[in-house]
Amino acid sequence: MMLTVRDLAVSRGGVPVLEGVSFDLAPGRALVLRGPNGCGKTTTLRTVAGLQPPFEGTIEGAGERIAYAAHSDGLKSMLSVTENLRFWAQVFGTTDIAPALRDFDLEGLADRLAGNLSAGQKRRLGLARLMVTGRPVWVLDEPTVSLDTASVALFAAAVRRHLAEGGSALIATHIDLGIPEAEIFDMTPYKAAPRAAVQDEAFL
Amino acid sequence: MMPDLGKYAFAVLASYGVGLGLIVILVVASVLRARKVRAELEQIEQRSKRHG
Amino acid sequence: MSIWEYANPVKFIRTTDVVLPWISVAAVLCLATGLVWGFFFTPDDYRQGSTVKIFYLHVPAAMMAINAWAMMLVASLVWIVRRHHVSALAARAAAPVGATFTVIALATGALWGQPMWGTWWAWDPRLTSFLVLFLFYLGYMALWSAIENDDTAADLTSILCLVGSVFAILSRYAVLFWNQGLHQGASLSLDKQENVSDIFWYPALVCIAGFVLLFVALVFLRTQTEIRARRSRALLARERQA
Amino acid sequence: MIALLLRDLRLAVRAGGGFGLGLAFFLIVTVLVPFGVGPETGLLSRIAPGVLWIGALLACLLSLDRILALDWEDGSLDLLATAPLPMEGIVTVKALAHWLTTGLPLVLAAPLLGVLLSLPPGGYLWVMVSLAVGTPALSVIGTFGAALTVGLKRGGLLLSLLVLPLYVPTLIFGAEVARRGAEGLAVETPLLMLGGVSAGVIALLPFASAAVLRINLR
Repeated sequence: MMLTVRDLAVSRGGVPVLEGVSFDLAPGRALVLRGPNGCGKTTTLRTVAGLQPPFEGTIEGAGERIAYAAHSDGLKSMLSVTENLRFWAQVFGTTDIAPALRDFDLEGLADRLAGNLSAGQKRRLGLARLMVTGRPVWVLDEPTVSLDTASVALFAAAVRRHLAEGGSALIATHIDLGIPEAEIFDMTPYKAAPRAAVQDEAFL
Repeated sequence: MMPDLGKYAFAVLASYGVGLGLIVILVVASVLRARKVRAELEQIEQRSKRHG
Repeated sequence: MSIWEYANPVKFIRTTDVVLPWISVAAVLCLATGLVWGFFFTPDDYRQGSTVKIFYLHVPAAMMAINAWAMMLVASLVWIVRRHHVSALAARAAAPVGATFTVIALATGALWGQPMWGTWWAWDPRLTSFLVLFLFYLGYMALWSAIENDDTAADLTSILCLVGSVFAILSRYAVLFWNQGLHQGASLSLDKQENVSDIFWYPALVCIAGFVLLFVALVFLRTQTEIRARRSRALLARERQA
Repeated sequence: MIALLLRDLRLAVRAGGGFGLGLAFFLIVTVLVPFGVGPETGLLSRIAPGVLWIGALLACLLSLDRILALDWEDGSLDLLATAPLPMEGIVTVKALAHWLTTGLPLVLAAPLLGVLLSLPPGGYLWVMVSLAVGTPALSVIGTFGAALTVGLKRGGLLLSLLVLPLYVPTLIFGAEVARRGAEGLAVETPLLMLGGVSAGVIALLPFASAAVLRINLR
C-alpha cells in the first residue's frame, strides 16, 4: 500500500506554509524532504503523522501505518533503556525488542537509565523505538541530530533493512544519510504564497 | 426629598453606592477600552493603506 | 436573510453601531427610572423596613449574573457547532459583565444580610452558589487571557463553559443539600416574588429591564472591541508576513 | 493501555514525587490545622472530617500539573497520540494512574491522620469510604484541568483556578458523608449523591478532556 499525498497544503498557527505538495511513497522506497529552515518540513511530517489536520489536499495510506519520530524522543529518564522500549512495544502491540536493541547498538546499555545516556545514545534509543512499533511507514524528523558518524551509519543500515522488508520512510534531514535508494524531494518550490492565518481571515 | 431610611440607612446607601459604583466602573472601563482599541485599529488601517 | 449574517464581523459592527446608542439610552432611562422610583417613591416593607430598596439592584443583578452565563453557554455552543468568530468573541465579551453583576449581587446580598441576618456573610445556599458562580467566571476569564492563539482559546474556553455549566448546576444542588437545615425561611429571603406586593414589583420590573438593556449594550460594545482587537492583530500579522 | 498505566505507576514510584509529596502535604496540612484553630479536642473532633477532606483535596491538587505536563515536555504525548490508543483511553489511564498514586494513598492515610484530629470512632469508616468514592472524581476532574492547561507556561496556578470550582460538588457531598458518619447520622443520601457525581464525572469527563487535549496538540 502506497502513501499518497495529493495537493497537500499545511499550516502553522493557521498560516499556510506549503501548498500543492504531491508525492507517492511506495513500499521499499524512501523519500528525503529537503528545504531551508522554517520551510515547513516539520509541519508536513506532523500533518502526515496525523497530529494536525491538513489545510488542503488529501493524504492516503497514513493513519495507523505511521511510526513517527519527532525532535523529542519521548523517553522517560527514570526508566531503563529496556523499559522504555518495552513500553512502546506494548503500546503498539508487539513483543520483541531484541532486534531494535541490536540494530542500534544498545545492548550494552540495556539496563542503564535513559536519563544517564548521552544525547547521541538517547537519540539512538528514540530511533530504536521505530522498530518496535511494527508499523511500515517511518516518518522521521531530523533523525540524525546529535548522532556521530558511526551512529548515522547504524541508522542508515536500519532504514535500509526496513526498506528491504517492504517498509518505507519519509525523512526530513539536511545531511547525506548514505541511503542510496532514497529520492530527494525539495520543498522550496512549494512555499505558499503569503496570506493571512485562517483564524484571521474573517477579520480582514 | 431624601426618604427616611431609618436604622437601615447604611445598608441601603452602601448597596446603592457599591452597585452603581461597580456599574459605572464597568461601563467606563468598557468605553475606554473600546476607544483605545478603535484608535489603534484606525492607526493600523491607515498605515496599511499607505503601504499597500 | 438569516440570523447568521450577523455572525459576519463587519455586519455585526455596522448593525450594532446603529442600535447601540438607542439601547444605551434606553438602558440609562430604565435604570434611572426604576432606581429613582424604587429609592424615593416606594414605602418601606413592614418587615424588612427600608432594606427592601436593595431589592431593586440585587434582584436584577442576580438574574443577569445567571443569564450572562447562559448567554455565554449558548454563544460557546454556536462557536463549537458553527464556528462563527463573533459568537466566541461575544462569549468572551460577556464574561466580565457577568462577573461584575455577580459581585453586585453578592455585595448587595451581604449588605442586606447584615441587618436582616445579623451577619455580613451567611453561608446561605443562594449566596454560596453565587460565590461559586463568581469563581467560574474568574476561571473562564483567566483561561481566555492565558492562551495566545485566538481560535485555540475560543475552543478551550467553549468546552470549559460547557463543562462549567454542568458543574455549576451540580454545585447549586450540592449547596442546597449542604445547607438545607440552616436556611432562613422564605419570608425573609430577598428575592421571593410571592412576598412582594405590586408596589415594590413594578419599579423592580423597570430595573430588570434596565439591567437587561445594560447587559445587551455592554456586550455589543465589548464584542465590537474584541472584533476590532482581533482585526488589529490580524492586520499586524499580515504586515509582519509581507 | 495497561502498559501506559504500569509505566506511569513505575515512574511515580521511582521519581518519588507522586506517592511521597502528596502524602507529606496531606500530613502537614492536617498537622497545621490544630496550630491554627487551637488544641481543644471537642472542636478538632467536630471539624476533623472536613479538614481531612480539604487536606486530601489540596494534596490531590498539588500533583495535577504532573499528570500531562511531563509527557508533553518530553514529547511522549505526541507519540502517544500517534499510537493505536484512543485519546479518551489515554486521559482515563492518566487519571487512574494519578488516583492510584495520589488518591488511594490519601484514602489509606486518612484514618491515621484522623487520630491526630481526634476523629470520633464512628467516623473512620465513613471518612475512608467517602474519600474512596470521591477521590477518583477529583483525579478525573484534575485531568480535565491538566488537559486544558497542558501547553501553557506557568499553567499551574491557572490549573488550580480552573479546577477548584469544579471540585465544589465532590467536596460538599464527600465532606457531608464524612461528617454525618462521624456524628452517627444516616449517610445514605449524600453517599448516593457522591457516588452519582463520581460515576457521572468518570463516565463523561474523559470525552471533554480528550477533546481539549486534541485541540492543544494541534
